[in-house]
Order: sequence, then structure tokens, then C-alpha cells
Amino acid sequence: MSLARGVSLVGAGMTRFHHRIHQDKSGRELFNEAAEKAIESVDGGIDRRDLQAVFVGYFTPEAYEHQGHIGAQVTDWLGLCPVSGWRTESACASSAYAFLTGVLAIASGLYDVVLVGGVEKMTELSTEQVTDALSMAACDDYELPPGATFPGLYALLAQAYFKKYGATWEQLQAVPIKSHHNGSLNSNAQFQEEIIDIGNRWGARRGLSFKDNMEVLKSTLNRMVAYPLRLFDCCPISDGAATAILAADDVAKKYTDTPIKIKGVSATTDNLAIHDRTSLTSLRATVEAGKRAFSMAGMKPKDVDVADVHDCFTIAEILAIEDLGFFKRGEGIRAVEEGITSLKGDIPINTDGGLKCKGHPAGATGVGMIHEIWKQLRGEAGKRQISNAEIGLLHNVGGDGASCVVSIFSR
Amino acid sequence: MSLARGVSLVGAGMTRFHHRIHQDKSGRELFNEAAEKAIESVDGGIDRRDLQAVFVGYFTPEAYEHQGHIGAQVTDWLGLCPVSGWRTESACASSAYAFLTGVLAIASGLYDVVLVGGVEKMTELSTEQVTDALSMAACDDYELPPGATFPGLYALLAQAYFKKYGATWEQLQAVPIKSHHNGSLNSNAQFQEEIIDIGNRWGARRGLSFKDNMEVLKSTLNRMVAYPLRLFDCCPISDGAATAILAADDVAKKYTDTPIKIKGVSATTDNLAIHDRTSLTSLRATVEAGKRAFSMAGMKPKDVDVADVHDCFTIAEILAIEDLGFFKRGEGIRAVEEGITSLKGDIPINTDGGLKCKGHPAGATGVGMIHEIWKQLRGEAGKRQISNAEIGLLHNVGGDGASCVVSIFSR
Amino acid sequence: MSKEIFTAKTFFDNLKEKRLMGSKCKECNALFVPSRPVCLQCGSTNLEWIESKGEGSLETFTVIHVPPVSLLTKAPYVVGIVRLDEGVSIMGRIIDVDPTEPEKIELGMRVKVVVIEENEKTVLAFKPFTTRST
Amino acid sequence: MSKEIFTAKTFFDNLKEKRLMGSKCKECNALFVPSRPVCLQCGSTNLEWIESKGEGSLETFTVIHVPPVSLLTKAPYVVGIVRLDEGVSIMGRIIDVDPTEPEKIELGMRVKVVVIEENEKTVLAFKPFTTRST
Ligand SMILES: [Zn+2]
Ligand SMILES: [Zn+2]
Repeated sequence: MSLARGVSLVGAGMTRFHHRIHQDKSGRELFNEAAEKAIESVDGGIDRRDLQAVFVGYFTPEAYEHQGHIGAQVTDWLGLCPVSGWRTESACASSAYAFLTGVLAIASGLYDVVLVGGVEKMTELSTEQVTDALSMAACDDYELPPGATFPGLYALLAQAYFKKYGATWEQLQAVPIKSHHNGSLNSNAQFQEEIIDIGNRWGARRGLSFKDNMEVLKSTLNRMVAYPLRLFDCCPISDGAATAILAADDVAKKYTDTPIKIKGVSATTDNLAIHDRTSLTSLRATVEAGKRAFSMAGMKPKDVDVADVHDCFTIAEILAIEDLGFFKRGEGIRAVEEGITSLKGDIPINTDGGLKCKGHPAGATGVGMIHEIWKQLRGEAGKRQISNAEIGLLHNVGGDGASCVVSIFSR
Repeated sequence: MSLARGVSLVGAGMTRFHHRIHQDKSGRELFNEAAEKAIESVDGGIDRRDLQAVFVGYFTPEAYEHQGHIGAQVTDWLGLCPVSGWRTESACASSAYAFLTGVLAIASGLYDVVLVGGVEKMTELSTEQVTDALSMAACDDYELPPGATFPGLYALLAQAYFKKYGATWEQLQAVPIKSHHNGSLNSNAQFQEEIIDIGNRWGARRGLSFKDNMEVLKSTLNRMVAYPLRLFDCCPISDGAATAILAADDVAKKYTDTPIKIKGVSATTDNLAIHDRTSLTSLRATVEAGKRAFSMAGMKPKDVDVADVHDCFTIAEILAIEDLGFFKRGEGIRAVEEGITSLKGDIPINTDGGLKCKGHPAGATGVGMIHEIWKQLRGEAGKRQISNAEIGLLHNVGGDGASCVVSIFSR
Repeated sequence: MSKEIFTAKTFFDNLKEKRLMGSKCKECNALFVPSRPVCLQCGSTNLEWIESKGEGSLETFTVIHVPPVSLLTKAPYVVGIVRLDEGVSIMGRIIDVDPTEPEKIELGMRVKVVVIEENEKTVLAFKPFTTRST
Repeated sequence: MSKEIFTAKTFFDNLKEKRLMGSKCKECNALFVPSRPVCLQCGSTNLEWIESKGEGSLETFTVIHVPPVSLLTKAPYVVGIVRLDEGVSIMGRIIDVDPTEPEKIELGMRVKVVVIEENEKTVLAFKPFTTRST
């Protein structure tokens, strides 16, 4: 499969993701903020009237803002009516589908330049209410009545993985330790501190002090969420928005001399309820989407210089790097422990701090990941820059793996 | 603008829309039912494994079924994983956007054959709760606090129209009278009775009897919903699903000798809150979408043989037929009164009974309209068949006009 | 250029203090009430706060008989769109009119802003008034 | 061919009567619990009802400490996936185990179906049991 017309990224912009600083803003106001940054990011400048359509990912605006009709809400507030716009939803991958819709819309010939993005305004609700909203990504008929939650579903996968490969929760902690290091270098991240620093800051109030990351993670500060997953195994609740500007290859040069080309895109689904899946230690949606995206790009996992993968929970990052073919089955955890996925490793993963530290405003996450790939491939990632990054990969998952988008970008 | 690759309809299927008969089924079960009918409708047969993606419109599944992640939910239940699928949302036009996504996806070259459709499972909630769910199509910041409801917003437009053109509520009743006649000929319609028959059936319980439609409409049976709009000015609350199968022109002949070609597609938005619009007697989103779709098709309003337009409320049908260019401004009501939009008129409108009688399961409505165009252009519309219908038009509106899709089909 | 923050929260914080606030484009002078961050006329994001006098005339109205859940006890009530004297329109509750006699509610009648607190929300409303001399 | 209606409602109506129902493909014999209308193996819609014995072994589990709103008073509680003896897996609440000592909950242990009524919902659960002889 190939596209009838090539598509490139010519701009990207995001708000910082955060649990507190955006409390006075609504979803559309956050989306506007991100869109203005994307517009400003275009090297050669862009007239907002050049944007012919807007595609927006937002997972559950009904729960958070009592609002639907998100496409029109956003084009209106951006001053872009009557251009077309609509919402895409696929749980935590909602904005990757907005991106994909943008790619299809341009490749189809209907539009030349579009704005894609996503937003989620989550922090008005209590943790239990957010747990409830997020649980709509799972199967309401068969998974929710027994009491499964989102962390709980990934905990089920973690336990199955530990059992199959003899891995442990302690080993898994290599993931948040890396994420917090990367997040400390990202001014858009929700958490910009190493775990040890957070631990000692929180601990100070209770007369506790810690020697290293692992001591914090094993302490009572790291409270249990869904056994065996604790607080630092989980991404936070966040407000935020992220956007990108896509253009047909044939018009992209009007906006920049260095467009980021979209070499492969793929989307897949899997059974909604995890008990119906073929495996509890691999997400088939990722495996299939990865294969197809690599095939379309004519590339292999080893060609990738930097990847943003969906790490809503620690175990998710391990499954992702195995399912995408970066590591063999059962070897993902050790790869993280050994630093192969660190900023200095062979295949840096989640250089932005991942969902764990950058934050996870569900609908904004996919395009937030694209924002990082954009920065890395343009050499604008500052202290966390991967040298000579030419090929970047996006991997965004809906729920606990019932939908997935993989896309490959090239400088 | 033109598409890189032509796209045709090769199948369509829907459940009956209804307020009672589907109560034991969930949204995905209804969607499956419609999809099986679409699969069966393909002249040359189709293997379900030929479907490479599924796009689903559903306005507020969160409110009705505590469920998101609808794309995966539907591909799962259809047994189609790992094919891709996601949800499109644009209020009451949600499934027209699923259709549009399908067109873009095929035109882009990524897929050859896709299933598009929509569903809404509304009847578990009380009328007030449904009013609340539907109100999420309007602006939560500035329209809902004063107490606007969906019928209320259209009532504001009706009053403005009456004032501007000196029209009356009595004249407007030509719309439901026509709709109920058409609905009486449609076995998929929620209401299959003339107004006079419903009136006498309901009236019998209270010792009332009526001579004609207008006497029923002026009686207390036709209770006020949002002045000046009464019960029979409003579409009902409905459960239902509708689907269609799209194929690239170059593969469509594998499935049928008589594909229905998509000649024009267009989508637009307008300001979400109606007080921000440029007019209260015209929907700009319709005007612009209509112009663009006609331009893409290289056609004019007079070329259309049959049209399904968005008549969630009586006034909406009048605005639509004027905004689409079928009639001059202010002349829509008289055209309906004179029968020009009846089954025997020059431009038959809503031959299926319209949203008013066919029903309005919001997310299913757009593709439900396409289903009617499909039937009419294939000459399979039975007692309501328009003779020699060659060109059909779809007009589906989100909310009270903040988004709109117009598409033109040709035999 | 220091940009103002035209959020809904700021709009309602002002409304609570009985100020009906809009934003005016510094480039093309277009006016928006409620305030919005991007000019619909010219696309500029360079706008400034302005306060509306809050007087205008009733452009259209309806009487809500089937309300949302939160307003069950209030129905029937009147909602309308008011064209402010500054030339822009805005939706509000219309009070001090009789919802049971809608024929007597006149389009074009003069109204002015009233602020209602209801269900923990600040609600924009209008009521009829007579100008001393016109 | 008269098709069965494999709805969630029918599944739960049966569960309420303590029957754990699945559907079996008449074309390829693939089995699904809960029941589903389309065979995941071969795409057939020609399936028939079957009843599971409701016994199996614990495949994986978790202890929920941060519950959804409706289960606030129940946490911590255990949720698991059970591989039924018929060869398919299904999610359920795991009762009669100690949520405060998860290390003692053994993967692979034998469990059987129990039906709970909770918050006006019928909930599928499993509890440990010992087979007389194996
Ligand atoms: Zn301006
Ligand atoms: Zn089978």
C-alpha cells in the first residue's frame, strides 16, 4: 500500500502538559494555544487561512467538559470557519487518528494543508471520576462489571509477562527511572525532576529521606494503584493540547526547506476485552501496525533513530519495544536496564519523558509524541537531542491495546 | 478540488430506526445487524474479510452506554480485527463524517474497500437525560447556561424566519404532513402512519377524534416542546444503526455492475453558538458545503432528482432546501405546501420520511440518509420510488448547523 | 505585544461582577461578545477587552417546555438572542416576561442585562426595560 | 438457518440464573465465552449456544486499590482472567482470596464460577476450589 500523494509535517506546537497550570482554561482554549505555537513554528511562516481543515482527537469531552461537536468548537475558536473539521476518537490514541485522518485527507487530494491535533482537559474531576472516564476505553459489558480499571488491565498484562519471562517489578523500575531523567530535560513535561528529587521533596514533609531512585520507588510514597503497579508505574492525569501542520509534499516547500516526511502510516485494532486476545504478553495491534508501517516505509526496526512509544504504564513500554521489533520477546526489560533505550543508547525511547513524565492528556498524547519526533528530527530537542536523528517512529495505543497507530517519519 | 481516485457505494444496510424494538440490544449489536445487511446487499457478494477498515459515527456513546473506543469495539464484534477502525464525531452528522473518512481513505490509496456507518442507542435514558446528551452539540460555555435545548435552538431560528418572511407555524406543518406520508411507505421508518391516523389512535384513549392532519397538529395531543415548535415539529428519540460499503472505482466492478458513484463531497463548519453566526435564517455551513459539493460534481441544484436533507426539526428542512439552492430564500415553505418536494414533485425531499418519521439515532442518521439515496438510485425504494432517479443528494447537519456534510451521488 | 487571555473563566468572573465583557480586534475593530481570542473578520490574535453597556433589543426567543435535567423545576422559561446596541448578538435567559403567553413577547423590544446565580453557575439574562427618552 | 441472538443481555440473563454461556461456531468449532455473534476464526455468523462448566485456572490477576466511583467502598479487591477448562479465557472478580496478601494468590490455581449481584448488576466472579481428585 502506498499513498496517492506524499504528505509532510511542516509545523508542530504543544502546550506544556500539566495537572495544575491549565486549570483556568477549557479544552478549546488549550487547543488554540497549541495551534498558535504550531503556526509560529512554520519556518517560512503560514497564514492561518491556509489551513483547509482541522482534525481533533479528544477521548471523553462529554465526561470532562459536557461538550461534544468538538470539530466545530475548535474551528470556531481558531477563527477558521467555514473550513471543515471533526473529531476522531479511539481512546488514548484519539489524536494519532486525527493525524492519520489528516494524512488521508491530503493524500486523497481534497486538501493541501491541514491542522491536526488533540486535547484532553482532565483535571476538573476527582481521581476516581477520571478512572471512570478512562475506563470507557475498556469493554463496558465484560471488563468493567468485575471492577477492572485502566491500571488494572495493564497490571494483568504485567503479571502475565512476569510469569512468562521470570521478570520482576524491581526490574521494571528501569523504565520510570529513565523517563524521569528524560523528562527533567523537557520544558514541556509535567514532571521535570528525577525520581530521587521528587522522593526527597515529598519525603521532607514526612521526615523521610532517600539515597537513590530505587529506595523511593520501594517506599510507601510509591503507593499501590493496581498490584503490582504502583504510582510511579502509571502516567499522571494531565491537561494539555498538541497540534501539527501537515502539507502535501508538493506544497510543503512553500513553508519550509526541511519538511519532515511521513514514510509510513498504519492503524489496527484488536479485541476490546483483553480476555479475548491471542496473547497477554504482546499487543497484536502493535505488532500488526508496526509491520505494516515498516513495510510501507521500506524500513526495518534497526533503521529507527528515535522512537516515542506508548508507555501509559511501565509494562506498556516493555511490550511496545518488543512488539515493534526493537528487541526480542522477553528481552525488553533487560534492554532498558542496560541503557540501550536511554538518550545515549542504540535506540532511544521516549526521549521526551514519555507519557509517564511528559503527561498523558489522553486525546493530546499521539500528536504530543509527533511533536517530540518533529523536534528530534529537526535537531531542536536541546539537552535531550539524539545526534543525527534521521528516522523517527510514533507508536500510540488506544486503551490497553485495542487500537494502535504506528507512523514513521524521516528528515 | 478533485479526488485522486474515484469512490463508489457498493452496498448499504440499516436496522429499522425505533424507540422500542431495539431495547434489548447494545450499540455494537445494532451496528453488527446493519453491517450484516450491508454485506448481504452487495450484488456480487462480498467476503467480510475484504473490508479493510471500519469508520463509525456515534455522537455520545459515553452518555448512553458508558463506552468509548468505539472503532475497536465495532471491528471486534464484526470479527474483523486487526483491520483499522475509529470513531468520527460531529454531533448529529457523526456518520456522514465516517462516510467522508471512508471516501478519503480510499481516495488516498491506503484502502480499497471499507465499511462506514453509524449508530446511536438512545432509549435507555429519560427524555430530559437525552435532551441533556443532545445539548452537548451546542456551546456548553455560552448556550447551555441560559437553558437552551436542541429544539430550543431551532425554535430561535424558526421565530427569526417567521419574522423575516412573514411565515407562520401553520404553514410549516406542510413538512411533517409530507414526512408522515413518506414514512408510511418505508418499512425501516420509526413511524409508518399518517398524522391523522396517529391522532385518531392516540385520541381514541381520550375520547377525541379528528377530521384531518391539521386538526391533530393544532390539538393538545401535539404538545409544546420549545415555542413555537411542538411535538410533531421534532424528530423522535431513536435507536438504530446504518452502514454502507465503499469501494474504489477500480475494484467496485468486482462487487456490482451498478455501483453508485460519489460525484461530490464537502464538509464545513460554522460558529458553534448561533448568536455568533452571520444569519439566523440560513445555515452558512450548508450554503458553503452545498456550493463546494456541486462544484466538485460539476452540477447544479436543478440536476438533483432526489435529496435527503437534515430535518431534525421542521424549520431545519425549510432552511436546508433554501440553503442548498433548491428554492429562493423565503420560498421554501410555500414549495413544501405546494407539493414541489413531495414524492410526485419536481424535487422530492426526504422520501424516506426524513428524520421526523424515519427516526434520528444521531450517529446513524447520515449513513441512514445515504441508505435511502442508495435505494432510490437503484430503483429499489418500492412504493416511494422516484422514477428515473439518477442523481441523489445527501445533506447531514451537526447540531444546529455548526457542521455539515453534503455529498452528491450518481447512478 | 502582550496578549490578553480571553478565557470563558475570565468572561464569567467578570459577569459575576455584572460586567458583560467582549473583545475588540485592534487590527480591524471587529467586536465580539462574549470575548474570543481570534478575530473572526481578519484572523488577528491582537484583541483588547471592551465592556458592553448590556442594552439591546430582542432578536428572537423561544419558550422551553422540555428542559435539560438541571432545569427541570424551572420550565417553562424563555431563552432569547439579544442584539446589543454595540451591534453584536448574544444568547441569554429572558426574565420578567410571561412564558405562558409567548404571543405577547415582542421581537424588537428593548432589554438590558441581568445576572442570575443558578445551580452554582453565573447565568446571563436580560429583562425588558423602557428607555426614558429615545 | 435460524440465527441465534447472542446479545450481552441474553448472556447476563443467563448468568443471573448461574449459567455461563458462550457461543460455538458450527463451521469451525471455535468457542467463545462470553458468547459473540461472529466467529473470530472463520468469520461465520452460524454459531450455537453452549454452556461452560465454569471451572478453570487463574491466568493472571491484579488487586485494585484505586477503583472507579461505583466501587469506592469495595477496594481493595481482586480482578483476574481465568482460563476455563474449555480452553477460552474470561475476566472476573476473584473472591475468597486476601487482597492484602497478593503474593499468596497463586497463578494457575483452580477456580470456579460464582455469580454476584452488586450495584444492580450481575457480576461474574470466581473463587478457589479444590478438585476431589485429579
Ligand atoms: Zn480583526
Ligand atoms: Zn468459525
